[in-house]
Amino acid sequence: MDIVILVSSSLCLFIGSFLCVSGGIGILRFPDFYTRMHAVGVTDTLGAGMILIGLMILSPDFLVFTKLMIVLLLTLLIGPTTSHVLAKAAFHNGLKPALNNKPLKQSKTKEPTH
Amino acid sequence: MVVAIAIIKMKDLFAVVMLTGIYGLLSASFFVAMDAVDVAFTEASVGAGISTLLMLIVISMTGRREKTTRHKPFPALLIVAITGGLLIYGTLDMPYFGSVDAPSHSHIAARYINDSMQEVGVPNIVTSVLASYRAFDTFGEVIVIFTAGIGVLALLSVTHRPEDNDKFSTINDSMHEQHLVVRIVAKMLIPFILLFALYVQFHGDFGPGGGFQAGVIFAAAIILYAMLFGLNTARKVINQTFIQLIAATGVLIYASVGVASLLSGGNFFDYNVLSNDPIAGQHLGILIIEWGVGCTVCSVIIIIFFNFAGRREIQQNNGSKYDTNQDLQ
Amino acid sequence: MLMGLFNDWVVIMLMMIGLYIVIAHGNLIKKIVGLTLFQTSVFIFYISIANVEGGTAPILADDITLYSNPLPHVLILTAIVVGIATTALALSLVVRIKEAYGTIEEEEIQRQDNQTPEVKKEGKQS
Amino acid sequence: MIAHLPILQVVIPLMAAPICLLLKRAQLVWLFSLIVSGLAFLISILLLQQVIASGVISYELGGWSPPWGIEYRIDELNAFLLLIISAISTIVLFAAQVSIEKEIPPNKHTLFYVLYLLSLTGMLGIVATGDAFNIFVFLEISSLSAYALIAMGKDRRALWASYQYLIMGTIGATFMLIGIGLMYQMTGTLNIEDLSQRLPEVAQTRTVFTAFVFIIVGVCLKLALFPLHLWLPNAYAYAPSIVTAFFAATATKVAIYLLIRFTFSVFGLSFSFTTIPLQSLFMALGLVGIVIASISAIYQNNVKHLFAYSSIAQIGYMIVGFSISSVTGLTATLLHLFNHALMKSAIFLALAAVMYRLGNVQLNNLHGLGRQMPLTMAAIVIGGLSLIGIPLTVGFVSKWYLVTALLEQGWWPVAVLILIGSLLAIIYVWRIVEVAYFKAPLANKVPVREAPISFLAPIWLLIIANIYFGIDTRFSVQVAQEAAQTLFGLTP
Amino acid sequence: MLIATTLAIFVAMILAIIRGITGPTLYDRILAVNMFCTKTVLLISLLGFVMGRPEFLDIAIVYALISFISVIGVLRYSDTNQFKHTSAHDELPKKEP
Repeated sequence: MDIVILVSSSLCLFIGSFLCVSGGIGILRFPDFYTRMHAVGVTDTLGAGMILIGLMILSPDFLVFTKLMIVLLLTLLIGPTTSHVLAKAAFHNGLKPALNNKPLKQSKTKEPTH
Repeated sequence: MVVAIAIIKMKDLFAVVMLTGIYGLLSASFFVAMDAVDVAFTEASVGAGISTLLMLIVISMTGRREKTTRHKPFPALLIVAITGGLLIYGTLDMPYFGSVDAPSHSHIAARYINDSMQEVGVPNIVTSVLASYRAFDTFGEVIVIFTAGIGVLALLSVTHRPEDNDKFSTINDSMHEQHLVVRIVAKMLIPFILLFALYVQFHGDFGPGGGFQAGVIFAAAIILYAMLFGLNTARKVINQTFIQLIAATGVLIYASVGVASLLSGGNFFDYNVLSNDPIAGQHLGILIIEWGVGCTVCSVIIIIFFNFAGRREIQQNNGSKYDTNQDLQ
Repeated sequence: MLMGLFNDWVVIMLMMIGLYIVIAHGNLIKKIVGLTLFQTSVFIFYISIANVEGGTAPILADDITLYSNPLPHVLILTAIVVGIATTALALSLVVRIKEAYGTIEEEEIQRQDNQTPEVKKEGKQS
Repeated sequence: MIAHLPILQVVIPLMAAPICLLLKRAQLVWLFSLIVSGLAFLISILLLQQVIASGVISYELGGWSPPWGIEYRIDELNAFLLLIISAISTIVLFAAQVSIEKEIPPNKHTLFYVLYLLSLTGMLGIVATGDAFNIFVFLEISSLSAYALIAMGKDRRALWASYQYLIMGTIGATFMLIGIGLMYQMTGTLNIEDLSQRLPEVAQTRTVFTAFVFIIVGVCLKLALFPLHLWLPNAYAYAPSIVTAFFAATATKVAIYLLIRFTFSVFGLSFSFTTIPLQSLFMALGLVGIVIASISAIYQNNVKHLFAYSSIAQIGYMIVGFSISSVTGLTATLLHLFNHALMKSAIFLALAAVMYRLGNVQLNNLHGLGRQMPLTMAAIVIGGLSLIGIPLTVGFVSKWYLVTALLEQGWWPVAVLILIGSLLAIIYVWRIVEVAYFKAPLANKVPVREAPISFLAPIWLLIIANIYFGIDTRFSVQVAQEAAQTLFGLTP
Repeated sequence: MLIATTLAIFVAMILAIIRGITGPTLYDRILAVNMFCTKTVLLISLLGFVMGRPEFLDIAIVYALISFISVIGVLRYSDTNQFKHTSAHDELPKKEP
């Protein structure tokens, strides 16, 4: 039984950490905001979920389990929401996706405020 | 470290503030790694949450760009080098990091760790030191935050006229139409946050948490509400006079514990005399003062936020800053 | 010795960066950020005083004997509150300064003060 | 209840502050805070009597014995300071109601009193406590309320001054925090009494040296000692006049108290004055401060600025007395503390009256004011004479002691420099006298009336105290001497 | 495994910080901060397990909440400022079709 717990949690943790790192690489390497956002939004939610599930399997008592559950629910709820709001706000404020090798638009930060 | 250096270089204040948020989070993680859970709790909510938020509001009022003015780096560097050098000189004789037998651990802290269970009866030593051994410091802390609330009120408060409110609310509503998803999620979250704040309030004796943290979380829920549903809607829920009342009451609750112990024959903040059994007295005293702390902190943070955000709205609506100025004087 | 004090030195570097920002930068908000940085570094310094090798968080449990020192934690809790109080007050001052001067750059404010001190006075009087 | 006096001293104004917020009506709040401040004054008198009669009072907060809990520890020095602060606060509050009418918008009057009481609390707390970290907390209470009070000034430069003060003050407080942390690390305690016993063991370490330097620099930032004084003139000049009167008389005194407390009680005499060249350093800074600040005072056109610079110079005198490190020198410092509080609060209150009638205190607007507001201007002149150190005023007494102390040590040149400082004081006071009495009123100006009685009463109370304590020096000298002797570890 | 995961999260955090510092647009920075917050939540949960006292998950919950609130705050107070400028000329027409 112990070995099952250990293996399954390790597996979850491994997948989670892999996703997190790939998300990190994604945020660094992708060319524009929307693709970065994609990288982070997807991997973050799933990665966090996996890690938390891995921890849940390890959790010694019920209270810890519940708290992890709460954290998981929060991440599931909050992650996509923030991504949504962020993308929407970025789009509304005129940040264009970089399509077809066009140079990256950086108009937003340079926009004069009057 | 890297973050800190980057903060120096950045001209865009907005980015600086974001980095400050990251710095707060980082230092909070460090606190967790150093076993200071209560501190991490507070730093997370304050350093990463509230203070970042306040800075953002201010930046949105004052403009984002830092002028490339001529700095005067040389004297500054000199001063910094002297202080830093002195500090490093001072560290040379310090007990090494993490050493068990440092004098700081052996003298008075030992009693807190060994005897607080018998004397105060609360498992979280930080709470027992905070609320019982050094209750007066905590009282001072409450007064400090109260002072800050009053100070902000004195500096920023504006008298509201009803016709202004109508004008603002129309603008606000149009602004929030589009954030439908967030609003729904927030509606689900806010009750949970409030509940969680209460949990933190009462759980402070056994785990990390306590009045201050609970107050901040509670205030955060209300701030969230105010941000998403407009300031005036939030103002209708919590009115300014009422919140000032709560802030003052919180301080008075705290003080009244002291006075009660004074009247029942002990020294100020001597909880042992509050009940027949000293431990029960301690429990009662800590419970009540934590409530006092929670009330004051929560209401003061709400006061601060409302005043900042309210000031901002007026600025935006008036267009010209000189109008506001005359309004205030 | 190097390892034993290394942590302190990093913290000191952080403090000094904060202090440098406060002294050298002219933007008022940047100064406040520097101040926060400075204070937070001092908090880190205190917390690392409290650390005990092999100890855990100071919440009593049955099977643990070595705890880190709770007293600095208490002090820092208080100090954090003081810090946020100061920040809030400073920021509200900045807002008022922006309204009164129209800028938040130190040099411009000083220039404005030096340019028209007497005229301003007379204006107030009448 | 007598046993609880030390805590009541601080807690009564403290609790009064939120109650004030609840009371709302400005009139009522004023009356209430006046009563509270008077009560604090009464308590401080009782405390002083008790201390003189029976020695040091120690009060354990929360019933925990000192190194574990927080202790209030009142000796002669504390009691003396408590008396000064609460007395000045009460007298200044008398005039507050009328004065703030013109300087602060009416919807903020209540907040003003709340902040005032908080500031008073903070100062009393700093003085009364016997715990190093508690000092920091109360220091922040008093300074936060001070920033807010200063920023309430009418001129927009008040905001800028307050901001500068905030930055400097926070850096100072953080320095103190670092120092306290280092001390804690070396000794494991925060209680001042306990610290003084445990520090000698580790006195030779570099850490303690650093801790000492940081605390002293932190205090000096608050104190506005000469090279770190830049925030003070503006803060005093643009704050609401009543606030200036209160702070000029008390805030720097509290900082001096901290300096004395840390050097004498915590680190101990031998450490402070032998390990470090503190003596000559402070002596030099004090003297340079006296001369430069007095010269700057001469060139000021705003009378509040003028007296703010003069405050810096007076701080220089206190520091010189302190750096002599003999009983007489310290007595002189403490005496000057008391006397300077009396004269500066009188002068700034009088200036508040001028401000009330005139709307500003520019020097060239004071033309002929000696005839229009004779009582107020007379008060300023007597206060000024006291600053110079004319016999029969309090200023003379403290300078006399200071020069005596210097001569005891055989430091002639320093004494001469101090006399030069007095000569400079004559010049700047003369400028006011000249304008107020020997120049005709400006043609286009509306004649002003004498200040209302609510100003004149407290002003003249202070002036009479000025003269009384200048003639009958028994009380102040006795207390100061006893406090100094206690600090040097001699039994009186 | 726990420690390996912790390290992986550290790496991800560092990458996020780099993006936060270099990030050309404001939204990149917000994204980085958001990601950083999530990672901190995970890190703290993990640290609780690594150090053997998993009671401290409360902190992780607070972090999750605070991260949400601060992102909303950031958007609210960076956004609306620009909304007012853009909405006047080009925002409204865009919405109509």
